[in-house]
Amino acid sequence: MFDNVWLIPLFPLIGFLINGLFGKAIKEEKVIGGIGALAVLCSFAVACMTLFNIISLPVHERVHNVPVFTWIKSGTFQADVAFLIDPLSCVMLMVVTGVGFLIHVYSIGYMHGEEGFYRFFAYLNLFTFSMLLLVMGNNLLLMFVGWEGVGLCSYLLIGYYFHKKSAGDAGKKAFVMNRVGDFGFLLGVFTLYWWLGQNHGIWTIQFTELAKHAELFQGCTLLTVITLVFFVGATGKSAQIPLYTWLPDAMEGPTPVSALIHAATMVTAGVYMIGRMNFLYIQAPTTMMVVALIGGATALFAATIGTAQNDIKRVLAYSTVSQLGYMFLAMGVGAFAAGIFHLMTHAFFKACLFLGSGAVIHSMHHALHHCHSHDDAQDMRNMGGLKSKMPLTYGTFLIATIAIAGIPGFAGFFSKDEILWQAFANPHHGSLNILLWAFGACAALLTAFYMFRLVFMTFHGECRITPKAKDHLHESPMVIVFPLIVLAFLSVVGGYIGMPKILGELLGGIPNYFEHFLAPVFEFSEEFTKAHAHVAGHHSVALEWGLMGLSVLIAFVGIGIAFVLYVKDTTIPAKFTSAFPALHRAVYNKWYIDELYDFLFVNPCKALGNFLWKGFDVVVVDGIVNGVGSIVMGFSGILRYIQSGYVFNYAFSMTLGAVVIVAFYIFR
Amino acid sequence: MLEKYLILSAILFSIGTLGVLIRRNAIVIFMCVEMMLNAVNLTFIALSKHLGNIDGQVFVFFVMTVAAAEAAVGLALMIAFFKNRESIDVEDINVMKL
Amino acid sequence: METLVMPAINFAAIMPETILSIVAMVLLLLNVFVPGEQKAYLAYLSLIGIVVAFFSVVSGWNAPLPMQEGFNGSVLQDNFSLFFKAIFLISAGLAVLISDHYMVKEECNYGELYPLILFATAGMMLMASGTDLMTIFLGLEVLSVSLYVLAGYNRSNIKSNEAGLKYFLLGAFSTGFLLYGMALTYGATGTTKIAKIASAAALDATLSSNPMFVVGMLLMAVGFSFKIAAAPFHMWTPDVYEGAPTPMTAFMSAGPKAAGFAAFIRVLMVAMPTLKADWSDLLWILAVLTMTVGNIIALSQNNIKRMLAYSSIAHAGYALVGFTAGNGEGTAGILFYMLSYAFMNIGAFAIIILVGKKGEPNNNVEDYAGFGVKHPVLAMIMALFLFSLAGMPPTAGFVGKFYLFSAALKSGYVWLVVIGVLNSAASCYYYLRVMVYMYMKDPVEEFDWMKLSPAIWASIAISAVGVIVPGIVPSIILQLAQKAILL
Amino acid sequence: MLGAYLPIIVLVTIAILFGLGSLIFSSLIGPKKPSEVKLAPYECGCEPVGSARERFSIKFYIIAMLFILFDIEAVFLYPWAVVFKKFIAAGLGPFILAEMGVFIVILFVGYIYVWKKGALEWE
Repeated sequence: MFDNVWLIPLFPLIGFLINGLFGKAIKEEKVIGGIGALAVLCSFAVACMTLFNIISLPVHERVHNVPVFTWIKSGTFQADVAFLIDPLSCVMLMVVTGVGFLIHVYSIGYMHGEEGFYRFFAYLNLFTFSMLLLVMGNNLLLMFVGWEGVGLCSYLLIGYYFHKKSAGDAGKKAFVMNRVGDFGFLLGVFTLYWWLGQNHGIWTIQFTELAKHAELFQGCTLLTVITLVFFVGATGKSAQIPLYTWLPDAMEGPTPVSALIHAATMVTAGVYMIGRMNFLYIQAPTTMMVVALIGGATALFAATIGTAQNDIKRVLAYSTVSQLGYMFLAMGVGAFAAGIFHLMTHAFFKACLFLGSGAVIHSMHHALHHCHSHDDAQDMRNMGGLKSKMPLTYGTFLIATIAIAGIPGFAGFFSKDEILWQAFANPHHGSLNILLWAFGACAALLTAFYMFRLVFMTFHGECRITPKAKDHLHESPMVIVFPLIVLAFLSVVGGYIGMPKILGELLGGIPNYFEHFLAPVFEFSEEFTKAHAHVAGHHSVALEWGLMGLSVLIAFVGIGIAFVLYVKDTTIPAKFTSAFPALHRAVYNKWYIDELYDFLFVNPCKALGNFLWKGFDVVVVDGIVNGVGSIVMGFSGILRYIQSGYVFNYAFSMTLGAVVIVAFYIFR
Repeated sequence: MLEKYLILSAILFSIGTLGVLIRRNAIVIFMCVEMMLNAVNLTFIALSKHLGNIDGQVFVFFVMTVAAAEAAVGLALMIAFFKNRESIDVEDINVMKL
Repeated sequence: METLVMPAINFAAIMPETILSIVAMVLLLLNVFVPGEQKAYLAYLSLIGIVVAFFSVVSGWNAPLPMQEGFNGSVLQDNFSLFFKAIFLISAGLAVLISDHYMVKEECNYGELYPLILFATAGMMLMASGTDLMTIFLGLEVLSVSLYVLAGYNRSNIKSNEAGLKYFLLGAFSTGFLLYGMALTYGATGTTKIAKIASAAALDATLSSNPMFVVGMLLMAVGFSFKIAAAPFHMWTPDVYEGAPTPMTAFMSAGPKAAGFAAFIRVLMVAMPTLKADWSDLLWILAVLTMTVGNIIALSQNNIKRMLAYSSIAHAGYALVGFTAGNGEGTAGILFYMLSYAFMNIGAFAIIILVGKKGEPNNNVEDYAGFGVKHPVLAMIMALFLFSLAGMPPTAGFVGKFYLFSAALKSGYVWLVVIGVLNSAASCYYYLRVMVYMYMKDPVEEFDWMKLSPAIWASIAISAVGVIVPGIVPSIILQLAQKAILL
Repeated sequence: MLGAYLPIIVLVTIAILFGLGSLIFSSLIGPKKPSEVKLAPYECGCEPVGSARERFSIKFYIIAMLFILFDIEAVFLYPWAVVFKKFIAAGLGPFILAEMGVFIVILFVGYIYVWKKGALEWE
């Protein structure tokens, strides 16, 4: 029934090989792009079939290992190239191939005329292949193969515009931080493998086997270490504190890359990994707490920075970091299904946002280029009033923004609200819950604010672009707009499959399909929580409603602030000036509310944001990363001098070595 | 009796080693290496005599021939080096370093 | 007169060595009797010799014990040595393939190169199958003497002279230690035969605390450490690798290193299992030092040959991790790793030869700027080799490293593995630096290309296959390696 | 374990100290009155003629090297000669002769190579 799943990663691999080896010879952009997109479309088709097959099975027969061939086998150790098909990987498959396909289509238009067009599609297909390996691999090692592969592609694609120095630096930074993470991951694999084998004689790295023996980890003191090192891997890949600064820099890559790799898929790998190994995490309360705290802190922290950015892609980048923080928060409070759900909805609306911003940048770039202006095409201060020029882009962008802001009825609301509720009501962290919830809620407020600030600055108000360039602004071609529309549609309807319980009951017993679908994967964690929860989560329905209302209110407040600050000042004065001259002064001065807001909220917030960005981000985090590098390089330089080139020095080193070795054995 | 031979050869070996470390002429250094090898030969012979086992002596034959072969190759290399550099001082053998 | 017992000779046990030696001698004579500057025919003849020897190796696989033993127990052509012999032959074959063009370009196309490669290979084989300290020593010397000449082969080039001379002086010096170790071992056990040393040590429990025996082991370890370039006996490596003609550097980094491991493993694991507690501690330290020193210094290298020299030190360190484990899996891991290392390293050097030009060789990392744009296929293959060296999946380098580390884990060396993984992570930096130049920099100047000869293409293609296939389906090689372990 | 080494260590230390001591001591207390005659290299009591550091033709080295090589290989003839009669007695005469034949042939290959290479020609 699942015999053909190996086709899913195979298609992008074929696409990669064709484009990578013959792309230069093919030259024709349509053919190259067509091959790239078609490969992913084929994968998507097979993935859909797989999903239907899974759904058609009874709930408890939905986990399948599909071996392809034995990869490494020696004695007790075995790692197969085998795929794990279960509800979780199905969800990820749909996201990777579905969103991936749309982004491939979009890229055909976006990358039109770029040098090395074939290279771009080859990398993109290689990325899809690696990502599919990551989500489908049925053991840690195969997952690691994908894990490394996606990192590599990300690195190559960030540095795609290698003529720019900043792009190369950004690629290097991403690489270094990812290596730190990968080191953690590999260490986790080794420790896990060794511990289980040493103590229980079960030498395995296969997920289903590990899950089967999950209860053996009970009371394993090393489990906290194991899960923490895995989490280090996740922080690197998924850009969490403290390894997040590469992601904003990664925006140097082409926008489709930002959408696919640095928003929708690769950066969520850490979340997926924790979800995949939920049965280990749930048994390590300390790790759970760390994950939740880091996630919550990142969500809030990145959101504050987002408010102070003027580069449209950087806002979205910090927003991504922040939303990833939500996902980790969900993982950390044991709401695995909610985290994965947010992963999915986020993929929809964030991909839409990135692609929309790409369309804007594309259009801006052409317009500026046309009149030889050197203004920054990504700076929102140069934009404004694009609503009329690019109505379709605006529409889709607005829908996605509403979705991320958490307005009821849109996808982001369902997933985010579920996470906030779980952060408040979960039985794992006791009194810490309030803090976690507060983190999330504050971040939600800021999210609504900066996203609408972005919309208002970009699409509303006066057009601040050089007048000459104004007429060259135009809507993007259909190949770019089509993916936007599909993604915007998904940003609306995507949420309804995961309706929160109380809302579903209100609407006549609509179940949370998503959670039910994923239930088999998280079964152990559910049971474990039920058995071990210190305080059973008896929270009243009223409280849940109240919090839901509160979070909606928060979202509207955020939007309101943005509206007042970035729209109102331009519209209100015009209406009132002539009619009420006395009032005019006050209105002209925006009721002095701006000043008040500036004083009370915006200035401190901006200052904090700026401080965190310029101070902490650039100086501290980068400083540490670069510092470690310099120390190692310095050490390397010193060691080099031992290599003096003189034979007698070398002979001396050998003699010394021999003498020390012999002396050590004699005198010990 | 054995100890004395072993000690003598140990001393010879050490002198050879020291020579390699402190001499600067490549040929002299190689002579010191030869001294180390011959110290080993002495050890082999002494042990062979002590153990009443002929293997040690056979080993010495091989060591000697191998040392001769090494000497031939080494001298050839030194001549080639000398032709280019007009020196066989090991302080001059340092084009490549770091 | 006592009656003479005819010693068991069994030439079958040294068949590959014999074939290579005879071919080498024939080539030596052909070289002086056939006039002319064209020496390519010697390369092809030596390839034929290598292929024939390879068949003889294959036919010896899984032979019954009496067919393996020869010369009164001085050689033992078991699966272990056969696996190593295959590695030697592969690296010799690849080295021959990449040699001709380079030697013509560098104007040092003397025909002696091929006989010397063959002799060196025969020496390595003797090291791998020697079960008598004498045979191992002889093999080592046949190898070393040939290598001294090969390192200094480009006799008009001062760097090559220097490489040869340095290698010679330090090599002879290390031989002194090795021999002294052998002498002491002989003194302690009364025999030079590996099997008899083991049985003597097993019978006499006091032997494992006999200083003569222990110091003998240690000094032999010093000698072998020199051969495999383990820190702190590694310092010759960068200078010799940089100065030697590039094909010979490729050869030296693959074959002789493996040969050193072969003899080292046999001596320690078969002859001295009673001292395991001692030598595994020693190897632990050597492994850590070797990996760390190699990787750290490689970080700041700009010359790519030198960088690969330091990286080869680091790789010896990874292999030592598997050796430290002291179990069958570790040995199998070394076998697998040495084979894949031969492919990836010689492949990388083949591409270095292509990029280099005479006189002012393009051996700096900067010279690779824009390589990916100019020559996408070769750059992709180079990237593949670099990935494999960096130990990234799905290449042979990754599987090998994983295998070595998991073997060490099974023996409980957790910290060793942690250090190894950390090192491996750090090593990515300098391999990927080359990739950055290849793909993310504009070419500074036009490449002065060497013509791509079919021979070089063949060697690159073979190496690429040898890196990819064991990476994706390692079980083929691993199963062979598992049958080849000692014990 | 340490005890077994103690005599060796003591002895090595003494040897080194003695060597160093006598060198240092003689250079310290020895009178230093160099004169031209004293500094001249010793050549059998005759007047030194020209510099002793004269270069010799490389041919000397090559011939000497080749001589050493072939000379030292002759060492293997001795053990062979010792067991030769035993083998004949055991009826293995042809075998032992052939063994040495192979050895000689290998040497001969080397000889021919050297010869054809022109290493034996003086001019």
